[in-house]
Amino acid sequence: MTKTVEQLDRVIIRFAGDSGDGMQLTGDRFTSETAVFGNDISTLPDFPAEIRAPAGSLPGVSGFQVHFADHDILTPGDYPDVLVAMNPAALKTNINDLPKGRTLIVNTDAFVQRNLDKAGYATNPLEDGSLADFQVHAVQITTMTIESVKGIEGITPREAERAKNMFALGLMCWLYGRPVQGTIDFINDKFSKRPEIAAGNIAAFKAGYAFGETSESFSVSYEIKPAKLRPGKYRQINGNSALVYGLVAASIKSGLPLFLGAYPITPASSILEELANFKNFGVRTFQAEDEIAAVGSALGAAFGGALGVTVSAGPGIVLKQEMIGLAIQLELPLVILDIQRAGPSTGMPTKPEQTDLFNVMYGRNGESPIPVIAASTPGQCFYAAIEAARIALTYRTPVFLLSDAYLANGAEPWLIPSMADIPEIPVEFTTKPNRDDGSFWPYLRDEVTLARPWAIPGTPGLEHRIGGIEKANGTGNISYDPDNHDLMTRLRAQKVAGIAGGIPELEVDSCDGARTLVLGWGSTYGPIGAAIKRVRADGLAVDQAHLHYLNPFPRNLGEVLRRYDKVLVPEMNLGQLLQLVRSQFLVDAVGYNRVRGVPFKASELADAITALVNA
Amino acid sequence: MTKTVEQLDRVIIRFAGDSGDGMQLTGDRFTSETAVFGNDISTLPDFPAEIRAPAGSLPGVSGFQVHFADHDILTPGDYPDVLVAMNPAALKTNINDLPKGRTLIVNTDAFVQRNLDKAGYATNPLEDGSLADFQVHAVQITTMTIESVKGIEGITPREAERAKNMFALGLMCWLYGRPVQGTIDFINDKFSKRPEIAAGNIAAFKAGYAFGETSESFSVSYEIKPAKLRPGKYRQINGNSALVYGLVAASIKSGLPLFLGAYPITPASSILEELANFKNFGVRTFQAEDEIAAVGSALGAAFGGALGVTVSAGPGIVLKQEMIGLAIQLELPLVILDIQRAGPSTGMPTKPEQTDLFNVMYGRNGESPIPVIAASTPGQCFYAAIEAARIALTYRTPVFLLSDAYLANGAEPWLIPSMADIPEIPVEFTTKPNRDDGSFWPYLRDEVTLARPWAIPGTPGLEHRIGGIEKANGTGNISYDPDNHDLMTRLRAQKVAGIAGGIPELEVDSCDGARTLVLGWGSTYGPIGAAIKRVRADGLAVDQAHLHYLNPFPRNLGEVLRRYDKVLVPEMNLGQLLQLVRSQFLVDAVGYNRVRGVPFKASELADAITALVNA
Amino acid sequence: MSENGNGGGGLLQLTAKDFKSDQEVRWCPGCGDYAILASVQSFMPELGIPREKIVFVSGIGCSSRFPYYMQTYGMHSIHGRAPAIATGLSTSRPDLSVWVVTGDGDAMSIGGNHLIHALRRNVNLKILLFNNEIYGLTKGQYSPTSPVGKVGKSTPMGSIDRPFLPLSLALGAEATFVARSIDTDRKHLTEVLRTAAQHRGTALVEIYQNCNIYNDNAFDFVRDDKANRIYLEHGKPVRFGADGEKGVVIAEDGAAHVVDVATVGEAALHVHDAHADEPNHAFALSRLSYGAHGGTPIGVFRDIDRPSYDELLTEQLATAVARKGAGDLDALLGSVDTWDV
Amino acid sequence: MSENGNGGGGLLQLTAKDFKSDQEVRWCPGCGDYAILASVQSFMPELGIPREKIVFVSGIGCSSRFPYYMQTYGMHSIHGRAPAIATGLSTSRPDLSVWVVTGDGDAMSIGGNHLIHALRRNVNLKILLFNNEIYGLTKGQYSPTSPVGKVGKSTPMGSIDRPFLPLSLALGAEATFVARSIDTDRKHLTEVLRTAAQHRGTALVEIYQNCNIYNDNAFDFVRDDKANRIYLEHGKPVRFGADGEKGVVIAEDGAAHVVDVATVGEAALHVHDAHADEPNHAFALSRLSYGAHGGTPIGVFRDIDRPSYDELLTEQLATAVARKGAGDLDALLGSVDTWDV
Ligand SMILES: Cc1ncc(C[n+]2csc(CCOP(=O)(O)OP(=O)(O)O)c2C)c(N)n1
Ligand SMILES: Cc1ncc(C[n+]2csc(CCOP(=O)(O)OP(=O)(O)O)c2C)c(N)n1
Ligand code: SF4
Ligand code: SF4
Ligand SMILES: [Mg+2]
Ligand SMILES: [Mg+2]
Repeated sequence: MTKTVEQLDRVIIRFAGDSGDGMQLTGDRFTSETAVFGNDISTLPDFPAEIRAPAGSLPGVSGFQVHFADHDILTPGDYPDVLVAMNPAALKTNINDLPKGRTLIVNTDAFVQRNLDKAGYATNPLEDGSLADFQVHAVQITTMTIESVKGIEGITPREAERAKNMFALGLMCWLYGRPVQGTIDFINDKFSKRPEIAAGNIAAFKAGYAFGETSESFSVSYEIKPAKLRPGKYRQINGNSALVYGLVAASIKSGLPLFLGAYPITPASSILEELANFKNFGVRTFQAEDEIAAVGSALGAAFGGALGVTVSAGPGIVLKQEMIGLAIQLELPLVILDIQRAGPSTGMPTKPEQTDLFNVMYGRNGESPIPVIAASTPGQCFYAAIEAARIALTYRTPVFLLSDAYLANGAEPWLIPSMADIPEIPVEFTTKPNRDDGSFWPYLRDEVTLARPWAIPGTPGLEHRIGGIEKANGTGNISYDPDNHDLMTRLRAQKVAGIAGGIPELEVDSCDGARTLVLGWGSTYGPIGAAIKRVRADGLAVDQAHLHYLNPFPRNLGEVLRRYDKVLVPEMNLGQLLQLVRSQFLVDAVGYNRVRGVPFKASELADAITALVNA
Repeated sequence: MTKTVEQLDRVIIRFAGDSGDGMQLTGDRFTSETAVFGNDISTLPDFPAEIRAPAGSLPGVSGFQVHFADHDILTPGDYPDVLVAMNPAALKTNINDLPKGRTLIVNTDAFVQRNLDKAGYATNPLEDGSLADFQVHAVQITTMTIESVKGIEGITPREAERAKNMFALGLMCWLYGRPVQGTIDFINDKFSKRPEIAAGNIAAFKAGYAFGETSESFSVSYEIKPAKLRPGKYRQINGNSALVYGLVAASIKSGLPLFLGAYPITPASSILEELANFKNFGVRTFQAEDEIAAVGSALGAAFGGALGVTVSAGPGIVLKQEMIGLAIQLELPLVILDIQRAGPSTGMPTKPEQTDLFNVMYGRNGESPIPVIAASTPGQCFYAAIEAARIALTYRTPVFLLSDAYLANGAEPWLIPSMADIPEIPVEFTTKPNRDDGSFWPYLRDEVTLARPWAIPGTPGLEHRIGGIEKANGTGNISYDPDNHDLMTRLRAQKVAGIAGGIPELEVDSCDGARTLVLGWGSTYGPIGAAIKRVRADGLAVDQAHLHYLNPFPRNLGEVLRRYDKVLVPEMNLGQLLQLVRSQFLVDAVGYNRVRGVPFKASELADAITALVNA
Repeated sequence: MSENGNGGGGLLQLTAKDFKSDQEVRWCPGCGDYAILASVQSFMPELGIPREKIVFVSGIGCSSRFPYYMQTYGMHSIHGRAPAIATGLSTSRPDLSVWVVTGDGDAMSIGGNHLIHALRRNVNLKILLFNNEIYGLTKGQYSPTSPVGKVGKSTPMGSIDRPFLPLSLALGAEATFVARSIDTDRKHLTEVLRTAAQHRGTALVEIYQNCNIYNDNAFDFVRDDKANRIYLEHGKPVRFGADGEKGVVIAEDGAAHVVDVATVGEAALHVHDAHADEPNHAFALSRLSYGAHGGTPIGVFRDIDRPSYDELLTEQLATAVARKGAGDLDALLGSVDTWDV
Repeated sequence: MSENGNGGGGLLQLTAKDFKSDQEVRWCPGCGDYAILASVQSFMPELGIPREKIVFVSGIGCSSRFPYYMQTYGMHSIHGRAPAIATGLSTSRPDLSVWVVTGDGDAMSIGGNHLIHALRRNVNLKILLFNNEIYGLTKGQYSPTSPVGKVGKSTPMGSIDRPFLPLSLALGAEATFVARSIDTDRKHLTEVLRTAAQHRGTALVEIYQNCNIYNDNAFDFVRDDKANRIYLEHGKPVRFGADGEKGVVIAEDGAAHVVDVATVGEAALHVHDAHADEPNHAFALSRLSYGAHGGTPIGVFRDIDRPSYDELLTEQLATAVARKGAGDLDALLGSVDTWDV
C-alpha cells in the first residue's frame, strides 16, 4: 500500500492513559525525538496526585500533550489534533477537548466491560456511534504488542503487556515521521540490566511503527519541517531542571559553594533530587525533617558563606515564612524557590496556579520586604535562578523566585548557554574592620546597595552576633529605640526598592496604535504571547508586556501603564498582580482571572483581549 | 503648713524606674484608684522584653503612663505633666519627653555614682543644673521608705527597700487627691501569706502620702473632678482581659464550649493564662507544644463542635498559617486572635505595631480568603471577640481578630455589659441528611450565607470525611476538575465577601464642610480621635471614620471615600490598609506612616492632618 | 466479628462492610495499605462503638488517605499535624474514639514533635503508623526510618543518617503503649488493634507496610520469613523461629540478644512483661531488629495504665465547678473594683 | 586555662576574658545563666580553637541570649530552630566549632523535632540545653520538663502532662552523646563541656539551671543537697552520698535503683560504661531522677563513636569527584540529546 505524505506546519498530540500505562514516558520520548528533529516544541504533562489510582478509574488518568511546529510556538496548544486514548477512562476525561473532525486513536483492547464500567460508560463508545464526529482509528494495541514480543525469552505476560505504550509511540513516530534511533538507544540504556525487557520494548516500538506503515487504517502520514530558531546548539529542557542548572551556574559564577536545604513536595521535589547528583560540583543537598529546618539549614549555610537555597511549594513555603522573616532581619542572602501549585491548603498538588504572589510578598509578620522575581518559560528558569542569586548576594537579602507546576514539568527547546557567556556574580566577604577606630559594625551599609557587610565565621577579628530582635543601624546591637526602628524599617524597604536601579526596564512588545496593554507575569507568558499573535492576526492593535520582576517593579512600569487606555492583567489567580498595580499606580487595570489549575488557552485569552478592546 | 488645692481638668503622669522597682504595679494601682474615683483614664505600660535587665541599666527601665481627666479622653497622652523617676536610668530615658516647666519627682537616693555611671551620666543631673527647666522635687524615697518600715518584725532590709514604689504611690495619691483604701486592701490581699510584708508596704504607702501632706516641697495639691461618662456601672479593663471575657461571652451566647489552643508569646500570653481560670465555665485551655499544634488542636476541637480559638502574635501567627489554610478548605469555624507586636522576625516583642494586616490577609498559599476584624480600644476588644465568634460560627470560616500590644496592656474605664443584653449567637448543628435521597452532602451550602453544614462527630448517619484537597462543591468528594476548582475558589471568596451584608455600614464622624477624611483602623482610634478634636478646635473641618471590619470592608466604604477630596490613612506600618483601599477604590488616599513601636501621639497626627488639609 | 463483648458490641450488629465508605480506594495495586484497611474495617465492629462516635484523622501521604475509606467521621489534614488536631478533638470530646493514621514521613519527619508530645501527654488517641521506610506519595525519597545507605530519589549515593526506631523514640518520649505489627498478618494486627483500643491514653502502633512501588520488599525478612517474627506475649518467655528454637535474653549490657534456646536453656530467656512500670525492657526489645534484619519482635511492647489527658482535664473542670460554682460572667465582671456613673 | 593541650591550645594564649563580648549581660540578678556563661567563657580557651572559628547559635528564651555575650560569631535566631540553622552551618562548614544554646521550652517544646533529628543524624554540634523547667522569657508558664502538678501562669490548677526527660528522649532518638550537669557546679560542668567538645557529632548537654524568678529552687534537691549528686564516671561503680554510702544497681526490671552499698556490697553496683554500644544502661540511668528528687546522675551518660553527618557528606562529595571528575557544567548541559539549528 502506498501512502501519501502531507505537509503540516504544526500538530498537537495528546497521549492519555492509565497512570500505570507509562504515558509520561511516551510523551517524553516523542518530545525528545521531535526536539532532536528540530521542531519547536512545548509540552504539558498532566498527572494525578495519587501515585497510582485504581487501574482504569477516572482519577487515575494521566495525560501528556505535546505541541510541535515548523515555527516558533509558545504553548502546548489549546486543543489536541490527535488524541491517543489507551483506555475508556482516558477517552472519557479527554474527548471533550478534542475538536470535531480531529483524529482519535484508541486501544480497543482496553474497551472491555470492566473498564467501561469504571469509566462510567453505559454503552461502548466505540460502538454506540458517539464518536462519529471524529476520525477514529481503532487499534488493538495490547494484542499487537503482546504479539510483537512473543519469542523473547524471560518476559512475563505482564511485562509484555506493559510495553504497549511503546507500540503507541512507534505508531505516532511513523505517523509524524519522527526519527527512531534515539528511542531505541534510550530503551537499551534504561533497561540495560534487563536486556530482555529492552528487547521487548524495542520490538513493540518497531511493531507500532510497522503497523502505521502497513495498516490500511492510516493512509496518510505527515511531515513537519524543522523550525527556524535562533542558530545554535539546542536541547530540551523543563523548568525544574533549568532551575537546577541555573543554581549551579550561580554557584560557579559567584564562587560560593551551593547548599540546598529542602523537604520533598510536589511539584518541587525534583529540584532536590536533581541537585543531589551535583556532588562533584561541591553541591551539598540536605533533605531536612521539614520545611522549617530546610530553610533554616540554608540560612545557617548562608551565615557560613554558602549560596544558601531552599525550594518548596505552597504549603511548605508558608511554613518557611517565619525563618524568612529572620533572614530579612539578619540581611543575609538566601534564594527561595516557590514552585506554585493549586491551593488553598493541599489543593491540587500537581496543578499550576499563580496564587502565591501575595503569600511570598506578605506572608510574614511585621514590615518584611523581599524581592520577588518570576520565571516565564521552562528555559528562562535557568536565567531566573541566576538572577535570584545575583540579587540575594548583591543586596544581602532573601529573594523569592516563583515558578509553577506548568513550568516545572513543561518542556521546550533550549539554546544551550555557554558558561563563559554568563557574567560573574562578584561577592566580597568583609575581612577587615570597617570603622576608623578598628572596630567592625555588621550593619554599616554600602552606600549604593544599602547591603550590610558579609563577614563569615572564620574571619579573625570580625566576630559579631546577629539576631532577630531589632537592631541599631550600624552597630547591629539590640535596640528598642523608636526612631531607630522606624529607620531600619525604612532602610530594609529602601534596600529592596533600590534593586529597581539595577534591573532592566520593562520592554513592551508594541504595535502601531495600540491603546490596550496586556500585562502578564510568570508562566502565562506563552499563552498570552500566542493570544496576542492571534488578535493581531485578526487586525487588533494590542501591546504586550511581561513582568519578570514583581518586587520591586521595573522603574518604568508606571509610565508604561499610563500610556494605555486599557490594561488587561491575565492571571491564574483572583487578581494579585492586578491589586498591586492598581494600588501603586492608580490605573484602572482589569483582570482576566481563572483558577482552574490548568494553563490558559490562547483562545480564551484572545477572546478576553478582543472583548476588552471592543468594550 | 497649709496647702492649696488647685483644680485641673486632666493630668498625665509617668512612673519610670528599674524593671525591679515595681513600676507596672504602681501604675496599675494609681490607675485603679483613679478609675474608681470616677475620672476617665487611659494608660500606656511600656516595659522591656528582658525579664529583668541589669539593675540600673538603660535597657532595664520600665515605665507606665496614665492619663486621667474630668472628661472623655482617648489616649494615654502625648507628653507627661509629671515624671516620677526612680533612678538615673529612668530619668535619662524619659526626661526628653517631659515638656519644660513640668513636674519632675526623683528618688535622690538612687543617684549614686554607680547608677549614674550605668545610665551614662558624666555628672549628677540633680546637681549640674541640667534640670533647671523643670519643677524638680528631690525626694529621698528609699531612705524614707526604710525609715517608715522600721519596727515591723520579719522584714529584711531588701524587702524594706523594695516597698519604695508604695511610697511613691502614696505621694502621688496625696498630690492628686486619690482614695487610698483600695490600695490598702489590695496590699493586704496580695501579701495575705506574709502579713509583715503587707504591713511594710502599707506603712511605706502611708508615709508617702504623709510626706506630701507635710513636706515643704509640695505646696499645692490637685483635684480632678470625676468625668461625666455614660451612666452605668464601670470597671477598668485592658484589651487582653476584654478579649477573654468576650470569648467566654461568645461561648455562653452560642452554647458551645470554648476550647483554646495556644502557645505562650508576648503580648498574647495573658489570654491563655486568664482563660485557664475559666474552667468552671467549661473552658478548656491547652498549652500546646508550638503554635502549629495550638491552632491544630483548636481546629480539631471545632471539628468536634466546640468554639475553637487560638491566639498568638506575629511569629506565631506565621506558623499557624498552613493550618488556617486547611481551616479555609474545611470551612470550619475558628477564631484566631493576633495581638500584633513590632516586627519583622522577633522585632520588639513588647511594642505595638499594625504590620500584620497583610500577613493575616494573605499569608497562605492559594486563594485563601479570610474575614479580618480589628479592635479599636481596650474595652471594645470584648465586642470584637464576640463579633469574631459570630462571623466564624455563622459563616463556618476561620476569622482573624487583630489587636496589638498597646490595646493588650492599655486600660480604660469600661461600662460593664450585662450578659442579658448581648444577643444570642444561633448555631445549629446539622443532624439530618440534607438531600432528598436521604444522603448527606457536607458541602451543600446555605443559600444566603454560603455556609456549609456543620455535622459533628456523634451525629448518627452523617458520617463524612473532609480534607485539604480540593473538593467537589456539594458532595465534598476529592475533585481535580478544573471548573469545580474555579467555582470553589470563587465560592470561598464570595462567602467571605458576603459577610459585608451582615455588618453595619461605616459611620462617619462628620462636621460641616469637611473635604478631608481621616480613615483609621485598630488601636489608632484613640490618637486619631484626639487629633481630630484638636484640629477641629483649631477650626479645621475634617471628618473621621474608623474601620472595625477589614475584610470584607463595610459595603459603603467606597461611597464614603469618594465623597472627599483628600483621604488620610494613618497607620503604624508602611501603608497596608492604604494599599487595600487604593487598589479597591482607586482613590488617591495618602498615608501617615510611622513604625516606631509606640502609639501615635495626638499632636503628630494633628500636624499631619493639618498639613494635608492645607496642602 | 461483633460477637466480641468489648464495649457493648453485643448491641451493635455492625460488620466490616458497614465501615467501608463509598469512595474508590486509590492506592497502587499491591500496596500494603489495602491489607491494613481490610484489617481495620473488619476489626471495627468489635469495638462496639457506633460509627458516628469514631473519628479517623490523618496527615498527608499515601497512608493518610485512609480516612476517606472508612465510613466514620474523618479528616485528611495536613502533613505531620494529625496528632495535634486529634489532640484538640479528643480533649474536647472525651466521648469519641479518635484514631490517627500516619506514615513514617508524616509522623517521624515533619510531625515528630507532635507525635512525641501526644505520647508524653497520654492523649486518648490510637495512632497507626504505617511504616514503609519511604516517602510514597512524593515518589520515593528516603524517610527518617530508611536504613543507612538507602538509595532513594534524593539520595543517589545512599542516605547517611541513622534512622529512628519509632518505638524506641516513643519509649524515650514516655509512651504508655507501644506496639508493632505487620500489614499482612491480619490475625496479629487485629489482636494488636484490640489491645490498643482498650488502652487508656495514647497507643502507638507501628505497622510494617510494604510499598511495592518505591520500596518493595523492605520487610521481607519478617514479612516473608515468618521464622523471624518474634511474637511478644505478656508473661511468656520470648521465643521464636520455625520451631521456637530461638529466644531472646536481656544480656549484661542491658540489650536484647537473640540466642539458641538449646544452648542457654528456656529459663534464661527474657519473660515479656508488657505492663512493667519501667520501660527499660521494652526499650531493649524495641532495638532488637536494628539493621540486623533478623528476628524482629512484634506485638505489644508496653502497655501501662496512666490517666489520659482528657480525663485529667475533665476532672479539673469538675473540680473548678465544685470549688467556684458554675461560671457566671455577670458576677465575674463585677467582681473587681467598680464604680457607678 | 590554656595550658591544656587539647586541640593545640598551646599556641593560642586566650583567656576567659577574650571570650567576653562588649554587650551588657541582661539576665535577672541571681539567674543560673550567669554561672553557665562564666563556666563556658573560662572553658573556651582550652578548646585551643581561635575565636573566629567558633559559632554560638541559639533560639529564643532567656537562655538563648547567650550568644550575645560570647566574643565569637553568633546568631540569636528564632524559637526552637537553632539546631536546624546550626545543622546547615555545620554541614557546610566542617572547619567550624558550632555550639547551640537552648532552653527547655526552646528545645523540648517548639523545637523538639529539630533536636531529635540533629541527634539521630549526629551532626557536628554541641547542644547546651539550659533546663530550668519553666518558660523564663515569657514569664512563667510551665514547660515540657516541668513536673506534673506544676502551678504556673497557664496552669493555675497544676499541669497534667507528664514531662519529658530530655536525656531519655535523646537516647530514644539515637543520640551518640548525652550528658547532664548543674549550673553552679563549675568544675563538673567544665569537665562535661570538655568531653562534649571532643565528641564526634552531636553532643547534648542538659544543664540544670535555676530560674530564681519563676521557678526558684527547682533543683535544690541536687544543687543544694550535694549528697544527691551521682557523679557518673566511666569504668567506675556508680556510688554517691556524703560518704559514698549509696550506690546504683541495674535491677531485674532493667531499671536503675538506688541501694545502700553496705547492704548489697560494692560488687553488686552498676559499673558505668559511657562507651557501651547499646544505650540501654544509659537509658536506665537517665530515668533515675524521675520525680524522686533524690539521687540524680550527672556526668556523661553516653559517648560513643560514630561518624558525623558532615564527615559522611564531605566523603560523598569527594567520592563523586573521584568518580565523575570535578563538575563541568558546559559538558553536563550538552550531555543529553542535542541538535543544532
Ligand atoms: C507541608 C508539606 N510538606 C511536604 C508535603 C509533601 N508530602 C506529602 S506526603 C509526604 C511524605 C509521605 O511519606 P509518608 O508519611 O511516609 O507516607 P507514605 O506516602 O509513605 O504513606 C510529603 C513529603 C506536604 N504535602 N506538605
Ligand atoms: C514562634 C514563637 N513562639 C513563641 C515565642 C515566645 N517565647 C519566647 S521564649 C519562649 C519560651 C522560653 O522558654 P525556654 O526555652 O525554656 O527558655 P528560658 O527563657 O526558660 O531560658 C517562648 C514561648 C516566640 N518568641 N516565638
Ligand atoms: S506509592 Fe507505595 S505506599 Fe503509596 S500507594 Fe503506591 S505502593 Fe502504596
Ligand atoms: S526569668 Fe529566670 S531564666 Fe530568665 S533571666 Fe530571669 S532568672 Fe534567668
Ligand atoms: Mg512512608
Ligand atoms: Mg526554660
